[in-house]
Amino acid sequence: MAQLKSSFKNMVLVLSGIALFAATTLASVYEFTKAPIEASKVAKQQHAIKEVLPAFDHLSRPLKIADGNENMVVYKAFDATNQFVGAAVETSSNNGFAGKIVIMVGFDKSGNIVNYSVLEQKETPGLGTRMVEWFKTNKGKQSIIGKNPATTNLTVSKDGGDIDAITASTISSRAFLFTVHNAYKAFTSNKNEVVASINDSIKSNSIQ
Amino acid sequence: MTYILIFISAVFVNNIVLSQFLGICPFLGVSKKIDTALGMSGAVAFVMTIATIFTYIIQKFILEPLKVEFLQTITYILIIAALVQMVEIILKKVSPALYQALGVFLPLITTNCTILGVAIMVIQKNFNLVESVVFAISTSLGFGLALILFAGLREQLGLTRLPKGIDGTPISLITAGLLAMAFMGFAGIVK
Amino acid sequence: MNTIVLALIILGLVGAVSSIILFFVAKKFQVFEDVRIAQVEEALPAANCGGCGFPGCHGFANACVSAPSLDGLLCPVGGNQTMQKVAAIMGRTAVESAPTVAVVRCGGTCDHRPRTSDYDGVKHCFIAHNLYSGETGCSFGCLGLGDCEVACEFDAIHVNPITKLPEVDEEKCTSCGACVKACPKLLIELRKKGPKSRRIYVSCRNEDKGHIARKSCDVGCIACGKCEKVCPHGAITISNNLAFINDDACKLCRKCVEVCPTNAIVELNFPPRKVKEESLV
Amino acid sequence: MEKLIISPAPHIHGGDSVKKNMTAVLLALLPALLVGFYFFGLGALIITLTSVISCVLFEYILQRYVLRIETSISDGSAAVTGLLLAMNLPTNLPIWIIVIGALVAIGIGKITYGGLGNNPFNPALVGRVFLLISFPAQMTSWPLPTPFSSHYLDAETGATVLSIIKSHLGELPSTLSLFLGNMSGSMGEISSAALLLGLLYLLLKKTISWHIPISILSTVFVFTALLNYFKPDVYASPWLHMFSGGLMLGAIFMATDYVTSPMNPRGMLVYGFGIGIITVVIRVFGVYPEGVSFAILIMNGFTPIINTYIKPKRFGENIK
Amino acid sequence: MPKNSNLKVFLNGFINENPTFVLILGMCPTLATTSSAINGLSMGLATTFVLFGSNVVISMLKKIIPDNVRIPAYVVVIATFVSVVQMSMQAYLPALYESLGIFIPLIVVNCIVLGRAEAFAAKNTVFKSALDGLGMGLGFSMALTMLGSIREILGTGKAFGYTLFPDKYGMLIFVLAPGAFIALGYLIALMSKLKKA
Amino acid sequence: MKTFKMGGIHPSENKLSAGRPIQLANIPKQVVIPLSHYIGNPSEAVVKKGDFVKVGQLIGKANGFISANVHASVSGKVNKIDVQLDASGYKRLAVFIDVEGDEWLETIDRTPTIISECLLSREEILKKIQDAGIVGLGGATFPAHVKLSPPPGKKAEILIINAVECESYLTCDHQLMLEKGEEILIGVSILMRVLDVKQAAIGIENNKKDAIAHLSKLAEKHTGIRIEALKVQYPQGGEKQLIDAIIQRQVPSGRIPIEVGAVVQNVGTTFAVYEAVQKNKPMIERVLTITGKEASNPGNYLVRLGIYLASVVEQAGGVPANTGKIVGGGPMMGRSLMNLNVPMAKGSAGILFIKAEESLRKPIQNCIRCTKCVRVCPMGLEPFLLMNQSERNMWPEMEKNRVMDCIECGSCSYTCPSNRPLLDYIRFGKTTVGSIIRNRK
Amino acid sequence: MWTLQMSQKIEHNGIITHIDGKAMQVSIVQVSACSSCHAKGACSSSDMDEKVILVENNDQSLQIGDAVILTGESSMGLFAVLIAFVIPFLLILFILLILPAYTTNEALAGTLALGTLIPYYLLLSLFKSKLKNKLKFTATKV
Ligand SMILES: Cc1cc2nc3c(=O)[nH]c(=O)nc-3n(C[C@H](O)[C@H](O)[C@H](O)COP(=O)(O)O)c2cc1C
Ligand SMILES: Cc1cc2nc3c(=O)[nH]c(=O)nc-3n(C[C@H](O)[C@H](O)[C@H](O)COP(=O)(O)O)c2cc1C
Ligand SMILES: Cc1cc2nc3c(=O)[nH]c(=O)nc-3n(C[C@H](O)[C@H](O)[C@H](O)COP(=O)(O)O)c2cc1C
Ligand SMILES: Cc1cc2nc3c(=O)[nH]c(=O)nc-3n(C[C@H](O)[C@H](O)[C@H](O)CO)c2cc1C
Ligand code: SF4
Ligand code: SF4
Ligand code: SF4
Ligand code: SF4
Ligand code: FES
Repeated sequence: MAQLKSSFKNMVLVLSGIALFAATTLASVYEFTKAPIEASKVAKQQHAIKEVLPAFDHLSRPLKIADGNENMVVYKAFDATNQFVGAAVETSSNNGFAGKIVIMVGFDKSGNIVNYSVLEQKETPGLGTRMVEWFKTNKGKQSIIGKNPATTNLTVSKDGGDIDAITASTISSRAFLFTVHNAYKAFTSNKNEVVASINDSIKSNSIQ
Repeated sequence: MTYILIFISAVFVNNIVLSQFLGICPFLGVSKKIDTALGMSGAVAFVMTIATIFTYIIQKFILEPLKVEFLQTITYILIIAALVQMVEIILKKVSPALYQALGVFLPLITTNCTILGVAIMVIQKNFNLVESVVFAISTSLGFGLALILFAGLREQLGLTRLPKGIDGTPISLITAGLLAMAFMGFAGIVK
Repeated sequence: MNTIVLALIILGLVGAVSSIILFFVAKKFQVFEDVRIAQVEEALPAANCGGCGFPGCHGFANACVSAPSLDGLLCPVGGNQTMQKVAAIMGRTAVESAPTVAVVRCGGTCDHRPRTSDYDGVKHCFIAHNLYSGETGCSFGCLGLGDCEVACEFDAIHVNPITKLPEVDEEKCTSCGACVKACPKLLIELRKKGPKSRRIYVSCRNEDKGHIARKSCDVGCIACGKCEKVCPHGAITISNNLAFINDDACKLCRKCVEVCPTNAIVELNFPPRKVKEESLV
Repeated sequence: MEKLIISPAPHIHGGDSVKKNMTAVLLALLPALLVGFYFFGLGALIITLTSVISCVLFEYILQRYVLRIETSISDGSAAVTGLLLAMNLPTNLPIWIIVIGALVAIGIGKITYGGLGNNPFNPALVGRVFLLISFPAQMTSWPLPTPFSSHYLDAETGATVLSIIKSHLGELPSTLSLFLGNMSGSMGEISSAALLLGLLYLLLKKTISWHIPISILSTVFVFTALLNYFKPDVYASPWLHMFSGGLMLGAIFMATDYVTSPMNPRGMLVYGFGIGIITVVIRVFGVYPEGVSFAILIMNGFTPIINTYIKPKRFGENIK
Repeated sequence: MPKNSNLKVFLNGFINENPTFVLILGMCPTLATTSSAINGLSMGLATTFVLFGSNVVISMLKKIIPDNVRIPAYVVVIATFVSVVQMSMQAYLPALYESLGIFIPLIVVNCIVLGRAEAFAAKNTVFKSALDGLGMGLGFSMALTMLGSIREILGTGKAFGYTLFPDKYGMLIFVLAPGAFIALGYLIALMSKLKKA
Repeated sequence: MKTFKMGGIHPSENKLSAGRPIQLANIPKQVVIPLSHYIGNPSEAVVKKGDFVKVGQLIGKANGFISANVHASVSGKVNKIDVQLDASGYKRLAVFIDVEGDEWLETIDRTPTIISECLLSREEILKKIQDAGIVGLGGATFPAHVKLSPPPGKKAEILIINAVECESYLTCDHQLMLEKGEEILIGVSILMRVLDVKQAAIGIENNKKDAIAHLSKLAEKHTGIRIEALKVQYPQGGEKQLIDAIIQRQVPSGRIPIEVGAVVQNVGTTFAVYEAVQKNKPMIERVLTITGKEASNPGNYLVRLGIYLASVVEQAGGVPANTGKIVGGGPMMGRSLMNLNVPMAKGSAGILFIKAEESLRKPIQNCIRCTKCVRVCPMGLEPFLLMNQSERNMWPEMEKNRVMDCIECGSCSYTCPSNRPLLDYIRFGKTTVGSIIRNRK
Repeated sequence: MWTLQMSQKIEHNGIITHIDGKAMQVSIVQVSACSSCHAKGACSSSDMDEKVILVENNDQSLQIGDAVILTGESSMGLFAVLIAFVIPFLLILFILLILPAYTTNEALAGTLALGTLIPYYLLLSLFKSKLKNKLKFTATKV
């Protein structure tokens, strides 16, 4: 079979044909992967919430707070008896070494830090990125787990605080701790606010 | 102010070639003469800007409302390819002399990954239209800066005797590496 | 399913539109792109040496295709073989041109041509040539500083450190002529390679009168005229005190070689001579 | 006199040599080196020796065994690179890091490009910045100046003046002690007085011309003075900027490196201006407290362009 | 290349015409995605998939595509495969998808893909094109993995995440942009030397 | 003190023969008078084998615009007209004369009386200069009458006498000024008359204080002539540099001095003009310095043209044992000689013996881009770049970088710490670019 | 105050395809960035395009098929880039920067900005002959 000639008809037909074929393929793949993509997006956040909070049964609807430039989201957690067990706060900072840092911090009901999870950061690999683990690691004065920002000075020791900065990443550390501090502020100022209607809350067991 | 920050960021801090790794092929390929490098960055700036506007409109007013963002890659690439051709036709119609002069002066403008990359990046970064355009311009200026510096370095290296084996692509890459290292000094000027 | 329909519509449109654009592009930009150019270029050695007189192999291919005949077009690197291929592509015949090779017309090795001064400048024939006549008494002879060696893209000519004369590697020489242009003393000539690479030439360019030439070099041409007389084919002429053998007329009989009193005539690649050949006749 | 020597004119030579120039630089660095030894003691000695020896050794090994060309260690340029590298390092740096720095400086920065004269970037700075980026922790802990200290790795550390300015924490030393060099910092950068002495020597010996150092220093001075004038509480005084960090060392010894700086006075002024501006920008707006090294490397990148577009003043240029 | 045996076609991409070390193609993803061995490998495999798929489809379609729409038609095919990869990764390997970032969609403009389509698939049988795509892709993956490992080891002391030496001895620069250029520069020099030897 | 504005070097002066009175060189049995000089067309022989010639008789007639007459410097019989190797080993036509007695043309005034009066018209003077075959003795041997006839539309404003002698070792001009000061000043007035200028400046480097003092005193009697003491700096004697130093004007690229209103002549030339115009004596002899660190008897000699240099050197004590190189001229611009069997020519200013250990160049190293060559270049060029481009045959680039402006002073090569043969390559490039430019026209 | 180095020449090799009195057509091959690259066979970006350039014929000895070098001032190339790309691009930018004051509709703004190209190029086409005089190449035989 010889090569098709480059006539107008041929060109339009073939290219459109291929495009249509591509469209079909793509749309099918899209349909097929749509659900998993959504799921993985949701899972990431839910996973983070679950990780940073003490055991809970269900969550309140996300509470969005705008504090200056920082957007914060508070998720309150309740046990099966609708008792407040703590809250997860998603918050961010622009003071990182290379860009935005987004973290999720979980507090128990008295304000102690249960855990944190770094959702987004662009710090230097090997330096700033170590924040993902650093402030959880129980070594020297570096962990913030179990500390209460009300009683602990959550700044780096270089600035007179109680926490060891990541080696050679004071900038990232400062930004991180500052963000934790913000989260705590959001936590305290919203702690006593009455729970949004419980009907809206998300059941913890609905989260995989 | 945002525009200035976008500008500084794209030109110096996150230079498209030296820290984003896009457009390496022309960076290694067209950087032999300073003048051509200069002309090339002008041409790229233009193509990149109109391509960005086009794709931006398509994205925001067709793909997103219709929820077919998954067609992004394929539509962008087709649009960009067609656009480059259009520009050529128009120029040829408008002024053959101009078109000829460009032909003698510049290498063909091909769709390299920078143009597609920028079109995708402005969507990822959630820029609005003006910011996108500023970003596209700054990126192309950053590209031009890298290209021109590199053209200069290569002209100079051409007057020395390099060790065997390292000449050609290796030395270009190593030099680019050192240039990138120097540009790391701008880190943090803009977040 | 909605998505599929949308996708179909959008991509269909984009596809149709770009093909229409491309169609017009193709039409407007239609230039006579002779496919043979690419084919010819493929057949060329891609040395891009410019030896053919065109800017690079592409230029040559273009010229081959657009020229009315292949006469006068020769890729010196690829030689006749390549030209046959090109001709085949073009459906024409290439004129066979006799292969040539570079020869250096100076035999003044260190032994034959005593040095009378020491050059201590840049190792560059042209520069030395502009400064003075050279380290030896012969102002026509090779300077031995290797401009030809530098000019050769094919690693085919090298100055022998012992004789201080360049030697051509016949296998590698493509007869591109770069060395011919490079030599300030005009010593290099592209000569017919000859059957079985056999060549005879006067390896000297000294135009001094005989006695002067003799003083500066043992193997220089002294224009005694013996070779001119002995040559049965009239291939040798003497002008400006120097003999020259025309390679079109020379039949490689080697008579001149024997009579030359200074051994200035060189024969290459001949089998060893039988002693006293003529006495048998 | 049998055979005369023939060569093109000129027939005499001024007797200057690469070695003489390099020796002059080494001599000019001596005062600053001594101040370094005084304030940092053992550590200074160790890093100097390590750096110089490994630079020279690497140059020898790479030229001899890898490239198989004639070695050029006798011209002294590798020693200059080694010494300048050492002067750019904190004195509590472990030996293995210094050796890596020397390898990068000589290997990547110089020999890859064919050795002395061909490298587009300042080798010592390539080494230094490579280390800074690779080992930021070790490269940013500065021993406190302690006369004749016998500490090396375990030296007590403190912040440099520039990081104090940057983080607004801690007490700033007096300008005089800054000038003399009583502060934390890299081994050779602390004493502006000693470095200026070196400058004087180099200028007198005509090893370098004034254009580069003076244009850098004045640019930095003018810009920091302007900033300081408008916002004195935010931006430090120009004197502080002049006498702290690697500015003097950079302006006098590193930016003036022949190989990587422009080839004529006008170009040198532009180059110096560029270094000055970039230094201030990085110091004031960037994350690094110090920007001289980066500024010099960046302008090294601009040098070929400067050379292409800015030509020396030609004879007869002023006349139509 | 008419008489090449199939094996030769396949191996071509590894050594003789290795896209990275010899052809010097697709430098952008090569530099950008090799901050670790695993990233390099993943990018390589993603590219291999696209290369393989597009080579096969294009060699199937080669006769019916008119010359003038050759390039756009190839691009559509390639873009389709790229989008497929993109969506699948997003769905099933979200972490990896994020770390490879923009370079997944940019496979479209990777010179190797279009280059092989033009230079090989458009002229050869489906089977040969499949082998070529696979070989080229794996050659590319090999190179990326090599570069990734080198950068990861030098930069952090790890290889594929396994610690070889404490990361305080790692030279951070190799994980960053300058290190990418420098490592690749020396690697290419070394490879061409080895190839000659 | 006045000097030129950019670049320059100061090699050690080594004026070993300073103050040595000018001696007459012995006349050997045969002299060989070349019919050509470095510049211009060879002249045409007007005598033939067997002719008897007197001192001062025309033997070669100027042939073309830039060409000069040649006269017999001795009396005797023309032996042959044949080629003779010149200093660079290439052949030139020369007249071989077997010396017989010392019989001068009657028209030549050989008395020592100084004639200061000159009432000839401009044209008459020019004719005399042209007939006498006077060429510039400053090195370029450019025919003087050509230089003294400005092209139409151009007018000289000042005559500058080049008495700088900035080359190390050479002292011939210096000694000439001490011994023939008055004659030189008269020569200057004659030249001023020719050029119709009101002022003349004699530029002398400050290391010749005695000459400055001597001429200053004599100049008081001459209106319009001033002596300018100049800083000791090479190449102060370069025409463009000298003009810059004395009248602060810079001759633009590719132009000649007359375009800024100046005409420059060497002192020796001036003296020759005096002799030609006032004494009817053609150019048949000049002063030659024989010198060198190990020369047994450095000195200044008045040598007739065509005498083999070997014979003068013999008279001056022979070639020192430890000689590696013999330079004809000064150490910066002179040519190295293959041997001394070269006839004295109008352009020869000195013979310099260089010790064997100073003769060889040192090994070439990489350019360390120290900018020293740029700093010393009196023309504001970039020698390092020109050399690199010349090595790579980058002719168009060299042209743009003004290689044609190079005056070949050698300051760059002298200075380079890496011993780079800058001037060798620049000269190569200049030759090539020059011929490209010529072909273009 | 600074002397810019004399601008360099641009040169391009071409072949004469047509001669018509004083006018002649030279065809050049314009290649992409990767033109002379050894990998061009494998690389798509090594696109080639043949273009025809009209040149004034001042050299009688030139014939069809001759290889020539087209030369022009480099500044000419930069000027062409300026006219063809840089100015319209600044125009777009300018429109985009002022439009938000009147409309918040990005689609409109974008389309308008791109739309300004139409009058610009129309205007440009009016200057066709002017440009033609300014952008001239000379052909010399190699
Ligand atoms: C290549 C490189 C990357 C860096 N990345 C980070 C980072 O991600 N986070 C950070 O806080 N500092 C980073 N730094 C900054 C330095 O480590 C800096 O010296 C330190 O953060 C400042 O600490 P100091 O306040 O103790 O002086 C980086 C430095 C370099 C050289
Ligand atoms: C570098 C250089 C140095 C020169 N030095 C002298 C000098 O010392 N004395 C001199 O008379 N001419 C010198 N000249 C020659 C002058 O430029 C000029 O040719 C001469 O003065 C003109 O006079 P003339 O025509 O009488 O020779 C020198 C030329 C050059 C290029
Ligand atoms: C995208 C790309 C473009 C290139 N463009 C060129 C080019 O324009 N000219 C060129 O000589 N080499 C180009 N190269 C190839 C390399 O620089 C190559 O190493 C160089 O040509 C020397 O190759 P060789 O030593 O194998 O001949 C390019 C490489 C790539 C990846
Ligand atoms: C004035 C002067 C300054 C120098 N500065 C440096 C320097 O900053 N860094 C360096 O590695 N070498 C320096 N050198 C040494 C030498 O030039 C350097 O090793 C070359 O860059 C190597 O090609 C200097 C030399 C001189 C004469
Ligand atoms: S340069 Fe001379 S020796 Fe070399 S290939 Fe060409 S003709 Fe032969
Ligand atoms: S043949 Fe000519 S170019 Fe070659 S070395 Fe001899 S003189 Fe030089
Ligand atoms: S020889 Fe030429 S380039 Fe060198 S210093 Fe003299 S004028 Fe300048
Ligand atoms: S003087 Fe020598 S080393 Fe210095 S720049 Fe000039 S050529 Fe280079
Ligand atoms: S430009 Fe070729 S891969 Fe990026």
